[in-house]
Amino acid sequence: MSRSLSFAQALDEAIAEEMRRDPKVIALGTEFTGKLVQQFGPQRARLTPISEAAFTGMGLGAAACGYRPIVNWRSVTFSFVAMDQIVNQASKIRYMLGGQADFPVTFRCTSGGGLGLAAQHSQSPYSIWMHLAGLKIILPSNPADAKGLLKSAIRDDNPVVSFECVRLNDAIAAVPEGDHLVPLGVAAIKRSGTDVSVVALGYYVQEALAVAQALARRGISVEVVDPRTLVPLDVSTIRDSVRKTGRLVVVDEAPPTCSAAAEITALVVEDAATFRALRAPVERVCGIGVPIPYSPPLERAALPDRERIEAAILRVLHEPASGSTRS
Amino acid sequence: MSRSLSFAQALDEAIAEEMRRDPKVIALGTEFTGKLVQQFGPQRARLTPISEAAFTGMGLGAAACGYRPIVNWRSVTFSFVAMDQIVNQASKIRYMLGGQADFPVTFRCTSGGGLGLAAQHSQSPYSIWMHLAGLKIILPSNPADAKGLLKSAIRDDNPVVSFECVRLNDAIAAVPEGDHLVPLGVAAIKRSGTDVSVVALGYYVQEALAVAQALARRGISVEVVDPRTLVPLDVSTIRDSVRKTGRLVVVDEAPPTCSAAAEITALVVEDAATFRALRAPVERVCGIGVPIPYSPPLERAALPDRERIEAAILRVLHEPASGSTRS
Amino acid sequence: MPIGKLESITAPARATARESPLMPREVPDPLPMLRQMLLIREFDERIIGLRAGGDIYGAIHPYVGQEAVAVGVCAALTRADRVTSTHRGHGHCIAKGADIKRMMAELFGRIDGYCKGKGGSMHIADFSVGMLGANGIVAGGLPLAAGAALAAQLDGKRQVAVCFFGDGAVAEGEFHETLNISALWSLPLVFVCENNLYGGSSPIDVQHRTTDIAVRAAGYGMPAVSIDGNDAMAVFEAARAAVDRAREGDGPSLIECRTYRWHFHNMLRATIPAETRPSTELAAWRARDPIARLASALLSRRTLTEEGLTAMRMQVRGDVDEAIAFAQASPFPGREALLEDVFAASCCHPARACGTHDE
Amino acid sequence: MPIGKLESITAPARATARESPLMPREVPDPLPMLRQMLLIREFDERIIGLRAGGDIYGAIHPYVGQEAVAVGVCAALTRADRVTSTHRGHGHCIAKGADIKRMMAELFGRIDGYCKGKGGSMHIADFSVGMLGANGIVAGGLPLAAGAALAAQLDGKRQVAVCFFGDGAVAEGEFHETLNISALWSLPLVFVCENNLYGGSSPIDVQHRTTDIAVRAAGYGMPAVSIDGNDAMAVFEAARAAVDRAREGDGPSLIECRTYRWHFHNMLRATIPAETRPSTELAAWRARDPIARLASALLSRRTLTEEGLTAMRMQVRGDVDEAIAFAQASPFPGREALLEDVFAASCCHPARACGTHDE
Ligand SMILES: Cc1ncc(C[n+]2csc(CCOP(=O)(O)OP(=O)(O)O)c2C)c(N)n1
Ligand SMILES: Cc1ncc(C[n+]2csc(CCOP(=O)(O)OP(=O)(O)O)c2C)c(N)n1
Ligand SMILES: [Mg+2]
Ligand SMILES: [Mg+2]
Repeated sequence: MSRSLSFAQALDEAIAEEMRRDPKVIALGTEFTGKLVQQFGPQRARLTPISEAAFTGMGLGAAACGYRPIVNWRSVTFSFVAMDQIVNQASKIRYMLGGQADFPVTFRCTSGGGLGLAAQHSQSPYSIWMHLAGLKIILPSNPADAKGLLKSAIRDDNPVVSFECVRLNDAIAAVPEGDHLVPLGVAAIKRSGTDVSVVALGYYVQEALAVAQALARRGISVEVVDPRTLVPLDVSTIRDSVRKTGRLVVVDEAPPTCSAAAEITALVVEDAATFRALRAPVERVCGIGVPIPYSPPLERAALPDRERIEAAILRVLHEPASGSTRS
Repeated sequence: MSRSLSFAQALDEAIAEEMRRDPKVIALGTEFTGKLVQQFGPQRARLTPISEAAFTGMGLGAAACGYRPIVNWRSVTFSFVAMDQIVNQASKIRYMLGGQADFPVTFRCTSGGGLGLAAQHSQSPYSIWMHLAGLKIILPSNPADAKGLLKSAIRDDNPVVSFECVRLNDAIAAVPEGDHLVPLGVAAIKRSGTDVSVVALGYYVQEALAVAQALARRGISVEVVDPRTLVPLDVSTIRDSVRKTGRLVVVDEAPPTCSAAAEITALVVEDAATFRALRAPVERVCGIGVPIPYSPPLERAALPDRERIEAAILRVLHEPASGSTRS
Repeated sequence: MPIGKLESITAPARATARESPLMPREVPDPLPMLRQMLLIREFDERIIGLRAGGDIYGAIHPYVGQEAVAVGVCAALTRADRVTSTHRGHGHCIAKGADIKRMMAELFGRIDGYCKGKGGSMHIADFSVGMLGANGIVAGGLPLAAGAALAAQLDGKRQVAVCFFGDGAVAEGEFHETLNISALWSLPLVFVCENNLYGGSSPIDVQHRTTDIAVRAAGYGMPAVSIDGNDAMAVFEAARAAVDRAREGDGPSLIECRTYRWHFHNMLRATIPAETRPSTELAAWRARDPIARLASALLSRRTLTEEGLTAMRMQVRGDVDEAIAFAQASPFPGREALLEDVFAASCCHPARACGTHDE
Repeated sequence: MPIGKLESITAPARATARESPLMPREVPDPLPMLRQMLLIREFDERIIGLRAGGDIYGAIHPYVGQEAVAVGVCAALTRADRVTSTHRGHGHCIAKGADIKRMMAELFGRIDGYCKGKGGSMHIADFSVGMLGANGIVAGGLPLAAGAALAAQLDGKRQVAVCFFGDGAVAEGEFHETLNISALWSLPLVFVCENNLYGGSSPIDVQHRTTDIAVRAAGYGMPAVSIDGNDAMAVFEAARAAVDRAREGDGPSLIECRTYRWHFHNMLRATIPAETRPSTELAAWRARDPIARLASALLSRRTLTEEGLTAMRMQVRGDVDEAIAFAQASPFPGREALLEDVFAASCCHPARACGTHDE
C-alpha cells in the first residue's frame, strides 16, 4: 500500500512519525515545515534564534545526554556559520572520546541550485562533509527514499547529515504506507542496463532516468545507480555495475573538484578488477566550477542537464572507436 | 645565491619582504611569528581578538577597499569558526558581484598531523577549499617554495589560502636570495623517472623522494610530482607524467574520501589519452579515514609513511602480472 | 548608565571637519530624502508584481515600510563612505546612490545589471558609490563593513563605514565579534540595526530575551541609541552623531531603528505569501508610514506642496518605468560570461586548468 | 543596575529542594576541596616534567594557579550535573570526579586512558561523572553545555550544566550565541569565565575594550557577578547561588572568576616555553596562591593542622605517583583500535565500506 506524497510531505511525515514514536526525538530550527509546534508543542519543537553555531552544538550536546535532536539548518548555506560545531565537534567527538558516548543527532539541510537563488543559496557541498570522517550522509532522490532514509537517520546512533535537494521539494511520487525505512549505506539500482553505468545523485537521478529511457529507444541500455547514502557509500554496488558495463558516467550538480563524483571515480579506478573492466575514460557530468550565477540562462549553463548527460554517455560508449571523446 | 632557512623562517621572510615592498600589505591574526609588530608597528601588524569570523571577513572587506591583508588563522582548525566568511563570502564574492572589485587577501593556516595534537588539531582539509570555486590554494613542500609561493599569493589579486604543513616547520633547506617568486599554478617535477608517477602533497613530497631514492637502488625509476598549487592545479604536468609512466600513486595525509588525491585520480582517468596510457589501477596512499588519534602508535598508523608509499608503488608496478594488488 | 546616549557625545563638528569635502551635510535637504523614500517604495512595490510575473527570479525581500532608515542614515554619509547591506538591500542601494536602472537590470538577470546578472537581488553592489553589497547571510555583512572601517582607519581620510542589519542578525556570532573588535580598535563604523520586530517569520522574542537591541552595545563599551526608525529626520540626526563620532576617530556606535516591514518576509515563487502577523499590528504600523510622516511635516512647513508631492510620485513612477524598460532592453548574459569573473585577470581559471568542463 | 548580583537573586533554597538527592551541599566540606586543589596542582606540575621527558605528547596547558575555580564550582554540583571544559581542562576533570589514573593513562596515550589514548589532554572526558569533555576549540564547549542544559530542562530532574571558558573565549561568536539562547530559554546553565588576564600569550586588552567580563551578561538579561577566582570559598558561594537559580528553573547566570595561570600558556614540545608576562605581575599573583589561602584559613580555624596539610600533600603526591605507574603499565592501543569508535555499532564503517584502506 502506498499513496502519493511530495518530497517535502514525505520528510515532514518522517519527522512526525519519529517524534511520535520516541519522546526523546526533539526538533531545533529557525523555522519548521509541517505543523511541528502544534503537534508536539514548543518544548519538543523548539524555534531557535538565528544562531546556527549555538543550536548545532546544542543538538550535539543534547544527543550526548539522551536526546535524539533533529537540527534543521534550512539551507546548507547557513550551516557554514556552524562549521566549527560540525567539523571540529560533531564529526570527531565520538572517536576522540574513545567511543564512551553516542551522539544520535540528525542535521537537515536543503541543497542545490536551479531556483534562481544565486551563489550563496545554491550550494551542493556534500563532499565537504564526506571528507570528514565521522558523519553519515544521506541524499535522497525521491519521496519514498526521503522518508525512509530520514527515519533511519533519526534512529541511527550517530550524527547524520540529510541533504535535501530544493528542486525535489515539490516532486510527487508513491510512498509506502506504514513504518517505511530505507537502510543507510545501501544504493539502489533505479534502472538496470548493460551498456553503461550512470551513478547519479539527488535531483539528477530522475534526469539520468529520463535520459536512460530516451536512449533505450535508440537501443542503448543504461544502468542508473542511486547511492542514496554518501556515507557509508555502497561502493560494491557501484563497482559491480561498472564491472558489468565497463563504462561510467557520474552525474551531480556540485562542481567536480574534490566532489562526490571525484570520489566515485577514484573508487572505481583504484579497484583492480573494476579498473580492468573499464573500457572508456570516466565522465563526470557536474556543475561547472563557478559559484552558481543568478541569471537563468547562466544558471542553466552552470548546472548539468539531460543534454550533457546524454552527450557524456555517448562519449563513453564510442570510446575509443569514434574518437569523439575529449582529450 | 641562496642560504639555508627553515620553512618557518622562509614564510616569515616572505611576509616581511612583501610588507616592506607594499605599504598596503597588512597582517591580522591572534599571534604572529617573526617580529612583525616590532618591524611594522601595531597598525599594520594587528593582533586580533580570538574572533576568527570577524577578522576573516575584515580581511576580505579591507581587501575590497585597497588593502592586501594577510589573515593568519594559525591552525586550519580555527578557520572553521570563520567558515561563513570563507565559503559564503570570500570564495563567491568576486563572481557574485560580476567582477566589479578584486579581493587580494591571503589566508594562512597550518595543517597536518604527526605532532600528537589529536583530531581537532591535526587536519588537512584542503579539499574542502578546493571544492569551492573562487579560492586559490597553495601547499608548499619546502622552504624555497614556501617563500616563493607565499609571496606570489600576497601579490595575487584574489583570495588565496596558504596551507603550511606543521611537520615542515623546522625543515631546513636552501632558499634563493632576492625576490624569489614561485608562480601559482605550476607544478614541479621534483625527481624525474619513467616507471611510475608519484604525485605527493606537502610534507609527503620529501617522503616520496626518499622512497624514490631507495627504489632507484633497486632499479625502479620513480617520478615525483609536487603540484605546489592546488588551485589552479597544473593538471597537464600530472597527466603528462602519467602518460609517460603509465602508473600513478597519489600520496597525501588527508583522508581519501573526496580528497585532493581523489581529484587527481579523477582528472587522470577522465582524460582519454591519459586513461589509455594507464596500465594499472591508481593507488591513493592517504590518511586513514578516521579523526587523527592522539596516541603515537595510532597516529603513525593513521598517517601515510614510506612503507605504505613503497608498497603502493610496488603494487602498481606489478599489476596485473604479479596479482599482488588489492581487489 | 550603561547605554551611552549618542546625543550626549556629539560635540559640535570642528571647523576643519566642516571644511572637509568628505563631511556629510550638517542639515540635510529633506526634499531629496523624501524623493528617495518614494523611489525605494515604488521600486520595491513594483518588484513584487515583477516577481509574480516571472520577470525577476529567486528571492526578493521588499524594504517597503523601512525607507526612513536607509535614507536617513545615507543622508549622513558621503559617497566616499561605505555601507554593507542585507538580504533586504534594495533600499540601502538606492539610498547610497546606486542607479535603479542597473539594479533593475540585475533583478532581471541581464548583462547591464550591476553584477552582470550573476548576483540578483541578494548581491547587488555598486562599489563606485561605496555600496559594498547586499548579503544573503544574516550578519554576514558586518565583518566586511568592519574591514572597510579598518581600511578607512588606516587610510586616515576620515571615511566611515556603516553596516545595516536586522534584529535577527543580533543573535548571530558575527554580530558579537564585530562589535567587540570594532569597539576595541575604535573603528570608524556605525552599526545600524533595523529592528522590524521579526526575524524571518519569527517574532523578535524568538530571538532575544532582551528585545531592546541598543542595550547590547553596553557590554562592548559602545554608545548606542534606540530611535523611531520611521522618522527619517530622527534617523538622520542619530546617524549624523554616530558618523561624526566615527569620523573624529572616536569609534563605533550602534543605532537601533524601530521599524516595520509592510509586506511578507520574502517571495520565492510567483505567489505572494500569506500574511502571518497580527492585522492590528500591521495596521498600527502602516499608520506610522515613514513617507507620509516626512511628507506631512514638509507640507505643514510648506517646504513641499501637494502638487510637488504628486509630481514627485509621478516622477519616481516614471523613473521605475524607465528602469524596467532599461532592464527589458538589456540582453541576458551569453554563455561565455559563465566562466568570467571567478578570478581577477592575473590568473588562469582553475576550471580551465583542471579541464573538467565540457567547454 | 544592568548587572544582576547573584547574591540578590539567591532565595533561600526551598525545603523540597534541600531534600532532593540531586541538591548540592549547602555548606561545603573544605577539606576535600583543599585536597582536590592540591591534587590538581600536583597533577599539572608533574605533567610538565612528563611532557619534557616525552612521556606525554602534543600540547599540554597546565591549570596551576586556577585550582580554586574548578574546585569551588564543582563543590556546588552533584555527579548528575554536567560540565564542559576547555583546552586547559585537567582541573575541571579532577574537580568533577574523574579518576587521575585514567586521565594520566590518556595523557600517556594508553589503552586504559579515558579515550583509549585517542584524545589526549585536550579531549579528556568522563561521561560517568558528568564531565563531557575538554575541548581544543576556544568557546567550542559552550554550545555543548547548552545542549546538556536543554536535555536537563526537558528531563525535568533538576540537573544543571556548567561551562568553563577563558577570557579569550568571550571574543568568540559562540560565546554570544550561547548566552543569548540560554537566557532566552531559561536554560539551567552556569557560565564560568576564568579570567586569567591572558588569551594565549595576548593580554586581555588585545581581546576586549571592556575587560570586565561580567558586564557582558547584562545585554542578555542575565545576572552576573565578578569574583576573586583565587578564593575557593567565594567561588563556591557564587557557584551555589548560580546553580540554585538554574536548578529552580530561573535560568542561566555568569560568574567571572578573576585568576591567573602560573605557567606558560602551553607546551608543544619538550622545552619549557619562556615566560613573557611581567615578573612583578606573576609574583603578585603567586602571592595570592589559592591553595595557600584556603589552607591558611583552615589552619587558623584549626579545621586543619600543619601535619594534616603535610599528610595531604604526601597523599596527593602518592596518588599522582600511582597514576603515573598505572599509565606506564597500561599498553599502547593496538592497530585494530584505529578503525574502532568512529561510529556507534549500529553501522558499518565508512572507511571499510569505501574500501580505500590497506587494512
Ligand atoms: C546565517 C543565516 N541563517 C539563516 C538565514 C535565513 N534567513 C534569511 S533572512 C532571515 C531573517 C532575518 O531577520 P532580520 O535580521 O531581523 O532581518 P529582516 O528579514 O527582518 O529584515 C533568515 C533567518 C540566513 N540568510 N543566514
Ligand atoms: C577557535 C580557536 N581559535 C584559536 C585557538 C588557539 N588558542 C588555544 S588556547 C587560546 C587562548 C585562549 O584564551 P582563554 O580563553 O583566555 O583561555 P586560557 O588559555 O587563558 O585558559 C587560543 C587563542 C583555538 N584553540 N580555538
Ligand atoms: Mg527583522
Ligand atoms: Mg585566559
